[in-house]
Amino acid sequence: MLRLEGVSVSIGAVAILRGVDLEVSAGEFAGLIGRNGAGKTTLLRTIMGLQAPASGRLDFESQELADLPTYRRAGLGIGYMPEDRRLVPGLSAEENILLPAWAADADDAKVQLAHIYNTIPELTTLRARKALQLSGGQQKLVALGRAMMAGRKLLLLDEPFEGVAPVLARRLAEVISGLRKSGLSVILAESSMTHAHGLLDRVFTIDRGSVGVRS
Amino acid sequence: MKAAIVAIASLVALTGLALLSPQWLVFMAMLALAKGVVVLGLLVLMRTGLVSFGQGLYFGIGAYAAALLSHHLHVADAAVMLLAGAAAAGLVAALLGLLLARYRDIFFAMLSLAFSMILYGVLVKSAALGSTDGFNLHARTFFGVALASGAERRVFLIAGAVCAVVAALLVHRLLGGHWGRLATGVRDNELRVAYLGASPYRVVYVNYLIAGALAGLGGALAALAVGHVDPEMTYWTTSGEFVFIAILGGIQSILAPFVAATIFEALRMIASQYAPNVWQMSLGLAMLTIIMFLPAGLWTLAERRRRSA
Amino acid sequence: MRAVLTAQGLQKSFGAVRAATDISLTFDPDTVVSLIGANGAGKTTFLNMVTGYLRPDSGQILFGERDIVGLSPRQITKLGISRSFQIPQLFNSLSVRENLLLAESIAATDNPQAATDEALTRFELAPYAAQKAGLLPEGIRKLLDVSMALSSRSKLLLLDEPTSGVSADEKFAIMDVVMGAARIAGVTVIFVEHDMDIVARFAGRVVAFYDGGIIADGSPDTVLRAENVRRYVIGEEIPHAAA
Amino acid sequence: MSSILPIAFDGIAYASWLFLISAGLTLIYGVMRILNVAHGSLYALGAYAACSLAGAWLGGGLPAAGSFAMLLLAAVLVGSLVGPLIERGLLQWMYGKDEVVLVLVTYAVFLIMEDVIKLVWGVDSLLLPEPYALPGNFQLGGLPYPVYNVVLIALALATGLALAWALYRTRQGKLLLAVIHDREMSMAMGINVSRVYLATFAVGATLAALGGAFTAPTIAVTPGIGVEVIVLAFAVVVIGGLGSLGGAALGALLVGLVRSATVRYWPEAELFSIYAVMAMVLIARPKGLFAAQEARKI
Amino acid sequence: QQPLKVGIVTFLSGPAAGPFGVPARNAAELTAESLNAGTVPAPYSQKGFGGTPIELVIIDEAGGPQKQVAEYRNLVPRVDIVIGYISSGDCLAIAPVAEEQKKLTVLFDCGTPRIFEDASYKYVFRTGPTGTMDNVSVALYLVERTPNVKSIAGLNQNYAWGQDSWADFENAMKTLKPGIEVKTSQMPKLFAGQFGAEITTLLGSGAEVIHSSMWGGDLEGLVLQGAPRGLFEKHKVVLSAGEPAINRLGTRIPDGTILGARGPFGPFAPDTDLARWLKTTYQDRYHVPPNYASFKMTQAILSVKAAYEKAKGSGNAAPDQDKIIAALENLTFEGPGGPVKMALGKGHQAIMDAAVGTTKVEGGELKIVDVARYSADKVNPPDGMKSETWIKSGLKK
Ligand SMILES: Nc1ncnc2c1ncn2[C@@H]1O[C@H](COP(=O)(O)OP(=O)(O)OP(=O)(O)O)[C@@H](O)[C@H]1O
Ligand SMILES: Nc1ncnc2c1ncn2[C@@H]1O[C@H](COP(=O)(O)OP(=O)(O)OP(=O)(O)O)[C@@H](O)[C@H]1O
Ligand SMILES: [Mg+2]
Ligand SMILES: [Mg+2]
Repeated sequence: MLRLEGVSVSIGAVAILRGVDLEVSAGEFAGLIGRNGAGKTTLLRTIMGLQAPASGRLDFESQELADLPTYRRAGLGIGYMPEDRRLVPGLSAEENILLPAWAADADDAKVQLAHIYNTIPELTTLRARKALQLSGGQQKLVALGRAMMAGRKLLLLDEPFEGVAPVLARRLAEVISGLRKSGLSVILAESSMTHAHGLLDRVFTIDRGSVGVRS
Repeated sequence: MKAAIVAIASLVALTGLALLSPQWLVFMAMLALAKGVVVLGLLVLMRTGLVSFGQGLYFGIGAYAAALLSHHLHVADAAVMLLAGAAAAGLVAALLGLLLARYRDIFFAMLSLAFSMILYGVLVKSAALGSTDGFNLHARTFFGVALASGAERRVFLIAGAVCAVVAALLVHRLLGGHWGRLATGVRDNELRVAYLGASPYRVVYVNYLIAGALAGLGGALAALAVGHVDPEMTYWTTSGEFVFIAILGGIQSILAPFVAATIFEALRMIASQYAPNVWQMSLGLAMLTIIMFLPAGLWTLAERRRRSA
Repeated sequence: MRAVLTAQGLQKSFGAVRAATDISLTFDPDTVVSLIGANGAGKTTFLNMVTGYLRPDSGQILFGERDIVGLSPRQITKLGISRSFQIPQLFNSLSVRENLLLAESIAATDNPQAATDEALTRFELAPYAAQKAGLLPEGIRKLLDVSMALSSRSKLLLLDEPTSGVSADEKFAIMDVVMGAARIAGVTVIFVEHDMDIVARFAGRVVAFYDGGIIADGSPDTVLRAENVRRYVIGEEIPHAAA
Repeated sequence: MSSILPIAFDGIAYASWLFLISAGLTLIYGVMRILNVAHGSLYALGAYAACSLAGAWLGGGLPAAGSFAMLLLAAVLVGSLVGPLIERGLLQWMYGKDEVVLVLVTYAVFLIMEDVIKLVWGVDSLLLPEPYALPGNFQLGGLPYPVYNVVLIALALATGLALAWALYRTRQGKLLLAVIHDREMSMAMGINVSRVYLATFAVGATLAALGGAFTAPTIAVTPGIGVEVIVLAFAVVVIGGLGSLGGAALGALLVGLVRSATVRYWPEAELFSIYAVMAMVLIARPKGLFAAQEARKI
Repeated sequence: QQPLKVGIVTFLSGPAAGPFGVPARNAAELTAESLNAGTVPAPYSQKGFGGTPIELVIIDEAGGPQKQVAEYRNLVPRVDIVIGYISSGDCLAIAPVAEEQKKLTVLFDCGTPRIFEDASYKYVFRTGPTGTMDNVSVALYLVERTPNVKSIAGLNQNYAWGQDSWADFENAMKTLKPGIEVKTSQMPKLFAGQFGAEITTLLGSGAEVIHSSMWGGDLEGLVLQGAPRGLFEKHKVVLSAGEPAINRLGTRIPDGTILGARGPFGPFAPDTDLARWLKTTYQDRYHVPPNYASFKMTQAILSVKAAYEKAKGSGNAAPDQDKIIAALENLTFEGPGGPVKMALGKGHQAIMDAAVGTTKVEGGELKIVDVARYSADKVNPPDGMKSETWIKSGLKK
């Protein structure tokens, strides 16, 4: 489904990603594990189109991503949850979740919203609150919900468990593993396997911009 | 050390210019220097992330202070005028700064603009000061030494050069050290500055004061150069011009304001001489070109040269 | 022994949300206390009130003998309380070194340069020293944030999730560094944490928050095993879906 | 007592004019973070285009009432041609630069447009008095008032309500909020940010031109009419709170009323009135009447 | 033959370009060409200046005094004579620089009397009358026409020109009609363009007469906004510098408006060969009549020509600057508006007759009727006396 071949990214003169090869097939849960500064965020941003690759190929469902502007990638069903949450503070939690649907003018927004509330019941109590009031962890939940709204096919989750209380982290793991049913693919960036244990079909390791495979 | 060499070189060059070049060039250099000094102050302020659209207030105060000394109190000494200009502006900045240091972003910019426009209004209303027509001033001595007719502006240029170089050196030292980092800190994240135990308010206040005093000095220099003051000096378009020069130069270097002011004046002169009917358009196009190709200001030119050298 | 920090009956609401309902806590000198709790339980709010960022609706906060309610964050910092942040608060356009240097200089350290160099090594930030803070990876930002909090040589150190976002294999190392520094200087440390291994390892006392109130307070052993805490904070063990 | 009505009416009429020009400015600033100095040129361009179009219409002997449609058409034409030209041709390459640099860019555009206007229309004033005189006068407190001002007030009201509806009652408005807050994340959510910017700038430009077009019949359209407008509009926007439409409306009303009262009771102070209002509002509320909500930082 | 270079400074952009700057520039170009061709009527029929052709260097006056001083300094080395300046602020700032640069500089339009009342210059001349007489003459006219006038009000732009004009008018009226009541003095911002609230206040003020020294877009705006609301019917409106608006507004200026032209210019010009030449050639070339700014520019150029030729005498050598200056001092010469005497400011400041009239639309055209002329010394102070003192002390000789 998603295929990266020899993707390299540099910022200024610094090489951040070096010839990354990576493949995730439909319904597969892939982990991207690496230390701080290894390049996890950069890789996810590159897939999302927020960072331009210097070289290499990116394919999504055998469609070349390179010349597809970022906003069109969301339209392909790719959802992104950034590590630093980035909600729209003036909007309610629910509106934040709905934004991608509105942007795509999707007609099944209601259905998908109900599905999201179903999978993450904690969101139901937050739905009417302004994002700017939520605690750090609550914001993470909303950001996950929002990513699910756009990500009907592929979810890019950047450190979803960081800053989340253990009770919620477990729930999140449950939620994510529950997504399997809907046939989603997931790329999950984490610094360790602590929370991701048993969740992943395949694990990629990333170190100083180079990606390797760990079975 | 390097700064000192640049300073001495600039002084020598400017003195040479003052002594040898034709009158019109002396005048232009002096005007550029005056504006450069104002923009230098703006640079100090911009380090804290604040842009004042009201430096015309202090530019005007400096100019009027100098002019009033000459016109109403008959103190016609250029050195005294320069000092009075900077001091008067500094004093007002010390007062207004108490209020303005609380403001940020566009609100700071617009409130400072409001104050400058209020002074503009007062000047326009003062028939005794010539309203919008302003009035003329004459400096006849410098440190008590009588000036030969025709040589005044050459002397002023040297005096201006000394003021500017000293001011630039002081600012360079100030911003190069802890205070410069602190100001950047205020710009980046005030909350963290407060949580480290320093006062963002104080940083802004002090920088505002410096900017005000420098603008006053620039105003007095300009008044000496032009020989005339009028409320236009406090008008927002004047303040705007300073901001534009600042951005044109970029905020990386202490020399940038002077280089940018010179280029701005020269551009305007060339445009109005050779394209009197479309000088605004020419100026606008030149500015766009600079922004397009030298994104971090004119100073990038120098930087590029240095890197390739 | 006189308490370093005493909070008495703190209340704070945001509209209908009650972020602190009658919080009373006392912290003794030279202790290491961990605050745990569900997301949105009120941990950060508590730190915000102590540091003057938020003013409690009611209640009292004493730092030593002194009532600090109503003081500004800066004044409280000057009294000797420093903190790090859940979301790193950095000077984005300054380099890592300059960030630290600024912190050390404000703290009026004798030799800020040397102190900066030391901090760079201690937190393994040296490789990033010249990089602008705004361009750092998230985990490194966190490290820098924590290391800046430590520059103040304060009597009370508040850390909001110091290890979240930091690579798993470095979390312990960081806490070791922090604790080491704290022990030498005789600092009281209060840290918010979601990683129970870290809590168990470093905290001498654990306070569990839930829904604006305190549901458990005591030694790590007792608190982490408490029924409430297991239910609301840690979550019951759920068997992993067999992979 | 008898003077309250006239003061209020003059104040509201002036406020309507102010609102028309500030609404576009606050919109563009709110969404794109550009303090658009060229707003003044767009205002002037609207006025000039209105003179040309309505002048041609009237010169062709067509019914005078149709000149109102020409005013509208002029605004729309300027907004949809010049607005996108500036945005696509210039501004789109500048996003991400510092706010003050963008001010400089728009200032350069302003300078260029000043001369363009001069080259196209010359330096002589243009007059378009017919639409102003056409609807006649009505009496208020014993004094004659132009009905045209009522048209202006109605236009401002309609524009304000339409904008408010678009911004606060539609999904597009919420999407706009996302773009305002986080450009990058908006793209990742599937919002075509570049199109949003284009549309915003075009709408803002249309509003500026609308202000100019409907002012044209009351004034002599001369070079430089755009200069004064800029600071007035900035002042209103800042008084109201940046990016706030309601703020711009209230700010305009405040300035308009204070100005007309000043003219009546203390004419010498007219020059200061707007700045005094701005200073006073900011001293009381450092971020304007309606400050934007800020995200929780820690 | 090396032409004489004449620097011309006038507004080419901004709000003053339309009413003054460009008509003045047009007149300068027209006059220079005609002079070089030798087609100007006597006594100016000799080609160029004393046979030497002239060449113009034109720059824009926009940008404020500071910029003008810089421009002036740049201009000086490039030209032999400078003629220019509409704004009083620019004139004030330029005069001492001209003195320092020792360059003959002829101010052609600016109105403030302060230039030669507060200082004296060798190299600076002004060949147009000061603003004083504009307002003294309209006051005289007003009192002659309506001897029972009891109250006045003002609407003037809030800057030096507007304030001075109002002060002169107010003082002259107080001198002429002691006890006259001033109902209100409105001072809208320069270039405000919109005067809704001001007009309301004036309409409600009950003043019999409204004085305005507005010009350009502001003046046109005032007429456009005031006329439909009956401002001109309810009050006698005096436009002390209203003449240039005729070309723009035409019949839109309501009947009965009292109009001045800052001297006997435009429609007030005497019926001389010179005036007729200017009017017809200008009209032919630019398709509008010359306004007072055009007249004053031509007048300034001709003054220098007169002085140049007087200094040159019958000799062949070009006169040096000092000789031209000596010739220009106290010169009496014929301008397109009639005789001009360099009578004030030690022979550096011109005085002229004043003319005032009333508008009337006849046969679809705007006419100036009931024109009154005032001799130069009746509307100008004697040399050495300040205008303000003169007006306040009874307008006596
Ligand atoms: N804009 C930038 N300019 C320069 N360097 C950058 C920039 N963005 C990222 N980097 C560098 O790229 C490398 C990878 O960063 P990235 O944020 O992808 O790491 P990460 O694996 O997500 O780390 P973390 O776990 O801390 O979030 C880091 O060394 C970082 O300093
Ligand atoms: N400034 C604020 N405005 C409105 N509500 C707030 C504000 N600050 C905190 N809250 C609310 O107060 C509650 C407590 O928030 P707090 O940030 O203290 O939680 P926390 O325990 O730190 O959670 P986390 O572990 O997720 O950071 C939350 O429900 C939050 O939404
Ligand atoms: Mg990352
Ligand atoms: Mg928290």
